[in-house]
This record gives sequence, C-alpha cells and structure tokens, in this order.
Amino acid sequence: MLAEDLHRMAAHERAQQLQYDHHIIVCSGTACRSANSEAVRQALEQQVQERSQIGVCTVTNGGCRGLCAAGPMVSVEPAGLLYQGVTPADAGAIVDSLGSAPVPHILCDTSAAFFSKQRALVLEFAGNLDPDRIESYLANGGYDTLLKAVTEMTPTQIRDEIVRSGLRGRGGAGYSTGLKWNTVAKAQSAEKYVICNGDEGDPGAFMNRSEMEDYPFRILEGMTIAAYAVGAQQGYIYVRAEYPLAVSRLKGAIRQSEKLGLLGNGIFGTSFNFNVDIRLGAGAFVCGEETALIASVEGKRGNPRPRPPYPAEHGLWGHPTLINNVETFANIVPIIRNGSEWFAGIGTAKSKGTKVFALSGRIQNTGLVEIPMGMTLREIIYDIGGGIPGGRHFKAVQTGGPSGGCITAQHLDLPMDYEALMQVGTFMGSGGMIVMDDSSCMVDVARYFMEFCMTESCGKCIPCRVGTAQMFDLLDKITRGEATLDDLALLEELADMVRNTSLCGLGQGAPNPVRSTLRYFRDEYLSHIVDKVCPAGVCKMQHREEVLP
Amino acid sequence: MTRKKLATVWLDGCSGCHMSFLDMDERLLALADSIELVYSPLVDFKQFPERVDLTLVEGAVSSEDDLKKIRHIRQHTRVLISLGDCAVTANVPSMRNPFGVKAILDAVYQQPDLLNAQVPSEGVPSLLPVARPVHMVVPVDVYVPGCPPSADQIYFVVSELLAERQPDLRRMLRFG
Amino acid sequence: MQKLLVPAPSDDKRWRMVTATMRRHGYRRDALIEALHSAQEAFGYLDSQSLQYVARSLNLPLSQVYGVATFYSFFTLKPPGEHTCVICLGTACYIKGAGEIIASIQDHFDLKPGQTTPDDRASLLTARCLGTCGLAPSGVFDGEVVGNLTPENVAERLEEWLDHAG
Amino acid sequence: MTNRVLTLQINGQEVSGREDETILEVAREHDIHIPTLCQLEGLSSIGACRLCLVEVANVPKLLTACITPIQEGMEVHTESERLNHYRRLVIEMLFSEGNHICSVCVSNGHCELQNMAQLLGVDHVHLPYRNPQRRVDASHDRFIFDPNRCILCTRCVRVCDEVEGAHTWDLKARGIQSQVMTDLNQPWGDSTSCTSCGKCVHLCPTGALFEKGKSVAEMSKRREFLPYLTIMRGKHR
Repeated sequence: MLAEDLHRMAAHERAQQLQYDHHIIVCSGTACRSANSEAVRQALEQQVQERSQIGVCTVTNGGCRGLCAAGPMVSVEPAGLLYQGVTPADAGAIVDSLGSAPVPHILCDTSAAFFSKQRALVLEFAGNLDPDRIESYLANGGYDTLLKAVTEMTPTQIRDEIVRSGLRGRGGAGYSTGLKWNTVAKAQSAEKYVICNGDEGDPGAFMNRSEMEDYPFRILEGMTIAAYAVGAQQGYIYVRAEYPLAVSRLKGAIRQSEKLGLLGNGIFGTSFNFNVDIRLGAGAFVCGEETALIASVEGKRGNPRPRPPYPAEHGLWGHPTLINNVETFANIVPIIRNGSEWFAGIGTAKSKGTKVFALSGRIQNTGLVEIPMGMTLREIIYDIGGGIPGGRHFKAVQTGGPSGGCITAQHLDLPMDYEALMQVGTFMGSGGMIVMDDSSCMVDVARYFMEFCMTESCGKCIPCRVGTAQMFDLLDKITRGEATLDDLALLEELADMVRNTSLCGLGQGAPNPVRSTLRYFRDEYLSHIVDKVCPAGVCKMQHREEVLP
Repeated sequence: MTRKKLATVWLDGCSGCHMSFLDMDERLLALADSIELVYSPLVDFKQFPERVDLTLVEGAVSSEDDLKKIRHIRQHTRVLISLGDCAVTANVPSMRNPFGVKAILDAVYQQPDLLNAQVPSEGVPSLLPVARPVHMVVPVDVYVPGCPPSADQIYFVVSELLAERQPDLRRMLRFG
Repeated sequence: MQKLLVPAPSDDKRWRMVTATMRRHGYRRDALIEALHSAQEAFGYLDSQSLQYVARSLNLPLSQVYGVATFYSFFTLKPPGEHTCVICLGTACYIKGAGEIIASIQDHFDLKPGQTTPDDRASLLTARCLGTCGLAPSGVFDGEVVGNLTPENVAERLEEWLDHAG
Repeated sequence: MTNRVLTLQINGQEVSGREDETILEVAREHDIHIPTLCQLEGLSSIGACRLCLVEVANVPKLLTACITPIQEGMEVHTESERLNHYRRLVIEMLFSEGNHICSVCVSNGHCELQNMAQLLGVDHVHLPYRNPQRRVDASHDRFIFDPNRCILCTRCVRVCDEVEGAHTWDLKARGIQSQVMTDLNQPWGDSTSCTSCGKCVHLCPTGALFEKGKSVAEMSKRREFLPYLTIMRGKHR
C-alpha cells in the first residue's frame, strides 16, 4: 500500500459513513459483552430493519466508554447521545427516537464529571471506532502517522521526538521510553525485536485489556513506528490467554494490516520490513517482568534472570529487544502526530501525558478513566469516580497491584504522578486503582496480596520463594488472631530482606503491600495481635484460651 | 564465693547430650567448685527450684508435658541454653512433623498384625501437633547445636557463662 | 537437516489442531507454549500423551515440557468436568466478596477450587483477574463472562448444571 | 573480542580482572571469599541463591556477584553486617523450607548447606519450619533422590542439560511448590532419558541426591570431573 491508497481507502470509508444520518454504536468490550451487549446490538439491527431505517441508520460495534459497571453502553452519533444499561427491549425506542428527543430512562449524562474531567489521548475516539474493521481506523486518520514516520522522518528524529515528549513507560516503573528506544537503536545487531507487553497480570487492572480490545490497530501502528525507530524487523505481542477477545481483535488487526501491506515487507514502498506475531501468556504474573517475558516468548518457564544485561542489549534469543507496555505503544501515534511539545504540555514537570486508570472496588463509577498526570486522587475518586457508595467512608486506595501500596485519606490531595506516588510508598504500576472503604480490613488486604505473590513467585530465588510463603503464613496467623508481637517483628524483618535481596521485581515488590499497610494502618495490625479483634470485622478470629506458639 | 545453680533438663531427646555432658569427665570436678547441680535427670531432685542460674535443655518440645515443663523452667531460669540439635532444631523428633500425630500413632500402634492394637492414652502425655525447637516456645539465651555437641564445647559454654560472658562459638558449631 | 515428523498418537482428529500449530511455527522449540495451548484447547487438558507428542515433535526434553506445563497456571494436567465455573479472585472481586462466593460453593457443593464433582459434571476454578473489575465479583461459566455474582446466583447456576445430571 | 583489563576495589583492596569477568571470578582470583550455593564453575550462573550479593558504591541495589561483570573503578564490598544478616536469613529460609535433619543425613559433615550455616554463624533458625511432606524416590538402581533435603539450586538440572546433555532433570510447578523431577514427573528409575552418569549426584550440594547404600555421613561428593570436562569442552570449541 502506498500513500495514495491509504488516503483513498480512508476517503471511501468516510464517504460510506456519511451516507447514514445516524450511527448507533454498541460497546463490544468484555464488560459490556458480559452484560449482553451482543443481544442489544442484534435487537437494534432488527429494529432498524423493521422500522425501515436501513440506509438511514447503521449499527456497529464500538469500544469501551469507560463506565463498565453501567453497561451495556450504546452511543448515537452525530447526536452525541450515550445510553447506559441498555436492554434489547430498549432497541425499538432508541431507533424511534433518532432525530428527535432521546429515550430518557436510559440516557447517560455526558456532562457529568466522569466524562468532563477526563482527557482522552490513549482512549481517543471514546469508543467510536469499530475495532474489528481497519477501514474504521483508517477513516479516522489511522496509519497516517506511520506514513509520516517512515516517509518523512529518520529513525533518529522519531526517537528524539519520543525523548523530548517525556513519555515514560506505562507498565509501572516509569523509565524514559525514549532512552530505552535509544539503547536498543544503538545496540549492534543484525536482528532486533520489539515486544508489546500485554501480560496485564495485576489483579484489579484492566486498562491494557481494554486498550487491546478497542485499539488493536493503534497499538500495531505504535509498534511499527517503534520498530522503524530502533531498527527491528520482528515484533511480538504477548497477551494473556485470559483475554480471548483482545487476542482475537489483535489477530484480526494483524491479518488486516498484513493484507494492506501495513505490516510485512516494504511498508509504504520503503525498504522497511516489519512483521508481528502474537504469543499467548499462560497464567504467570511474573511474565510481566521483562526477562521472564522473554523466557516465555522463547517457550520456556517464565523465570526471570538478573539484570544487567538489560533486554535492550541482550533480549529475545540474545538480541537487542525493545519491550514496552501496551499503553506506552498506544501513546506513540498521538506523540508523533501532534509533536512532542504538545504531549509535554500535558501533565506535570516529570510525568507527561495522561494515564489510564482502572477504577474498581468500593467506588460508585467502576470502570476505565483517562486523566492528565497530576490530577489529585480526590478528583479521581470523588468527581470522576462518584465517591464511595452506601454511605461508607473512604479508607484507602491500592495502586501498583501486588507490588504497590496504599494511599490513604491524608494523601487525597496528592497529584498522581510517578514521583509523588513513590514518596508515599507506592508506585504508579500499570494503573489499577482499587478503592477500599471502612468495610475493608487492611491486614486482610495485605494477606491477600501476599498470597498472590506466593502463588505467583517463580521459585527461582530463595528470598522470594521462601520469604513470600513465610510472610503469608505470618499474615494468615495475624488474621486468625494467633500471632504475637514477635511474629510482627519477624514479618518486618522478612519484608526488609525479601525486598532487598530478591532477584526480580516480583520479589522486590512483594513486601510493599505489607510495608505500606504497616506504615499507615499499624493500629489495625496491633488490634489483631494484641486485642484479637479485626476492626473491620472481616477476619474470623479464633478465640482460644491458650494459643500455642 | 557462692556457687551458681545449674540445672539440666531432658525433653524429647535421646539423652546423648547428657552423655556428652558427662564426657566432660574430670572437668566436671573442676566445675563442681563453682556450680551446684540443683535439678537433672542425673540426680534425684524432684522439684525444679525457684531460682536457677543456668539451665541446659536437651530435647525438642514434643508433648503437652514438655510444653508445661519448659514454660515452668523458663520462668525460674536466668540463662536458658538450648543444648544439642533436638533443642535447637527439633532434629529427629521433628521427622514426624510432616505427617501429623494421627498418622504417626496409627503407623506405630495400629498395625494390622499387632495383637490388641491400640494407641496408649493413659499415663503418657499427649503429643503436640508438631515437635518444636525450644526457642519456638520460650525465649532461649544461648544456642549450642550439635548432635551431640562435644564435651569441649559444653565445657566452654558453661565456663564462659559462669564467668558472666556470652560464649561466642557460633562459627565453631554446626548442626548435625 | 530435515527432521522426521513424529506421527500423531492416534487418528483422533483433534491432533490435527496441535500438529497445525506446531507446523505453523516451523516445529521450532519456542512454539512449546503455543503447542500446549492448542493441545489443551483440543482435549480440554494436557495428558502425558499430549506432552510426549509435543516434546518429540519439537525435539524438546520431556522434563522441560513437563516443567513448562506445570509452571503456567493456565495449563491443567487433569481433565475438567463437563461444565466449568471460574471465579475471579482479582483484587476488585476479592474486595467485593469473591472469597465468600468460593466459601459458599465449598459449603453447598463440597467443591474446592481446582476440584471437579465426583460425577464429573462441574469443575470449580479460580482466576487471578479476568480484567472485568467493573463487574466485580465476576466469573466465567462455560466460557461466558458473568458479572455481579452473589453466592445465590452462583449456586443457582451450579444447581442447574448438576440437576441435569440424571 | 578484546579483553581489556580493568581495575577495581574489593573490600578496599586494589584488584584487576578482564572486562568479561564477573565480580565473583575476580574476587576468587584474589582469594576473597564470597559465599555461594547455586553457583559452580563449569555450569552457567543463574544468580538464584542470593548469597553472593555484594554492595557496590553508588549503586542503590545489592548486586549478584556471580553474574555482574566488573567495571572500571568499581568499589565492591563483600562483607557487612547487613549482608551477613541477609545471608544468614537465606540459610535459615532453606532450613525452614525443607526437612533438613543433619544428624541422620548421608551428607552430614560433607554438606554445603550445613557448612554454610556454620560459616555464616547460623546457630538456630528463627523462622517457623514449614514441614512439607515430600516423598523420597529410590526407584533408580544406583541413586536416591530425597526432596526433603533439596534446596533447589538446580545444579542437577544444569549439569544434566549443559554437560551430560540428557536434560533428565527439570523443575516442576513454581514458587514454594517447585521441585526438581525427572522426565514427565515419573520415578527416576523409569526415566527414559537418564544415562545414570551420576553427575547430578556429585554436584548436589546436600544429601538430596546420593548413592544407594551410603549411610549417615558417608556420602562425600566427587567434583573433579567438572573443571576437567569444562576445559576439554573449551578445547574442542
């Protein structure tokens, strides 16, 4: 495909779309699907037919609107209406209302803070693209950026743009994306690889799932630009097998892109070749760690190895390998399209751009939100998230998953950026935000995360293998009301040791939930240990006359 | 000079550590000037005294009786010494731990070829779910691993403690 | 050197799927996980015949194949029941009571995570996060994601499966 | 490949080494002892046991000496109260993880775990013992595998793969559940790939792998073959 073909296809699709007066878009993300959005779409199609609106109105699949708990979501364009909790029985009313007053009982207020306070960069088009059709992507400027990159820019220029944009890895650690690209570009090797890390294993995080489901082409385009910028010929997308919809969307996207020559040899008539393959994860959280992920792509047990050497120099099959998170790749197109200055204008001094968070737990609006870096936690939870339901009180929010920590009410005005989170003892992580209220026991939460780390530990290094099991036993003992203050001291000793001596990020981060809850909720630990009482009433304490040591 | 009160205790062990204690031979006589043996399986005192300066404990804590004893002893002892691997690691008595008490008792007392197979329940203290090292039950001041520790090592530990010094023999001793 | 292809263990048509996956990857050793995914998709689980076939075809040591198959929790070496119920134990689901759901299944159906009912009708599994936290607590019933679970509606579904047994 | 000579400091002592050498290799060449359990010259290094962690000036994290290449001007410290504390905990973790009864072990007196505990001054284990139930495999004609004594150093796995080329051993499961096993997790004696060469037995640091017929304290291991094999293989390359 050449530039003319791209533009012709896009124009054709736009013209097609203009034939219709109304577009009804049904969210086809995993959450809405499980709320029966497929049946809603079929009902809408049927109603369009029955009411002789064919040719006037079209019904298509779309992406996530963010408000996952209120699904299925249906939008109507160009009226800009959004419906929530739609059932097949509403289909007739929706079709009847086209061009006149909206259906009131399912109408969603898009002027609410949930929508107005967000800033969509990664989640651009707010779900209006049909993730199954490359034409839909092309009609909205898709692959224009790749065209610009490979025909008007040198690899160095692209990397400079990424460096200047200040983009940092969205997988959690926040390393400069541009510097990482430079390292891979400078490494001498005939073979280089680009890997998209879609092994979103944090329990409570689903940003990457949604990004892969809704924007498969955007991710491919970002990867392809990255490959061009670092000199790679082959890419892999490593996706969890637990995300079947994301896998099938990505497979479809690869197939369609290959068919149009947007992947393969001689992209846009240049000498640049790039192919992408999908590798399925198989249920191992540790594979989110770069070196373990590489082992897994090579078909091996997902054991990490000590770094250095870093994958950027010595990665897949020993070759320089660029590994970025799904969301990092999703940011590439807007940066190259709009320029690094534009991107650097969003966010805080050291954290640029936006971040997608998955809000869940004890919060009114569970779902996916994208905010500019630097927004306060209070705005996220109370304005966007709609606060805590059931008249309960906010207690803490866990970020960074099992390697992260909690943020408490005293830090509600903390601006969300990499450094600020680090200061209060947690970290950005991939963007899971689990809200807890006064019905949650923090010791129980710490125990939950330790159990997770224990079962997800690969077992290679001793501190993580044995330490997580020992710490889990101690936390379990505390939640049973059988622990002593000596056990608490031992827990703290192990937390320090495991953090400082484990081989990879999983082990080094495993004690974080314990350390963080001990820092802010030590009194809860003490009441379990000394008074044998769980303040939140979650833990079932064994009241025994004499507890054996 | 008042002699220090010394006790030795035998929990779940083979008495090998006590044999090693006796192997101090003539050095026992030298020690006798500065210690008074107030309680021991080697002598005939029935009651653990109110105040003991040094208590050497052999054996793991395996039964209800062991547990009661060691708690009492800890309360009445200034310096408690875990003597030998059974006291320090639970050693051989701990080999039953993975299997649970019932499985062990059944394996020993409920074999099909035994006449009147039955688990003894009278006159014997019941077993704890697992055999534990002494320090998992009460605080321990000095550890002397070894199976058994040698007479030299025991002599060194006791004489250092008599001189009110913390014996540092950690790198000289090993398990087993 | 052209490696001789290993014949499939039987003429069961499901082997074709496994063979096709390995062929697509040129019988390269790094196709191991993909091949295991295919075998599990075809047969529902990985038995020693599947493991041996994959090992021989890809020229991999048996112990390496077994090591990989048991490292990843997605793979199972036991045949699952006719129906499977996966309860998500992700953080959001846990905070919203997934633990109680598991406990109630255990109480009512005597079924623990990883187990199958004695009549092989239903298996209970857990997942580490389905990524549907917005619907927490959620689960997967025979491949269909279901949200807002309660001990009651889960029991209802399980009873439906088990009732049809006879 | 050029092999420049770099100079660095270990424990305040000026030392030098080739740029492709690790901190551990250079330390050993200068008779500076860094404790290790999983590492063995002649096998690939995996950095798993964490005993060889060292402090390096201006590096916030502890570095794995067996894997980290030296750098010009590096200031390495191999001993400190903190390192010793961590190392003792590693040893305690191993004792708490398995069922190590030194007094009745074939390797009593010849065991690297036992010796390391002594060297590091571990005179008791203050972590709770986990008492796992593990089955001994005595199905092989000549050898026995007792997983109760296994510390998962994977020397057996590595020597079988890298030196013998049989790859009979590998790890199964993961985390605290992991264990070494043969072929498809079958009895060792039924393994079709095992050549009965015994290299795994002799490289095993503890009494987890031993020869049949050996009694308490009788199993000392012979390792001379490994450096020899390594040198010979190097010559052929």
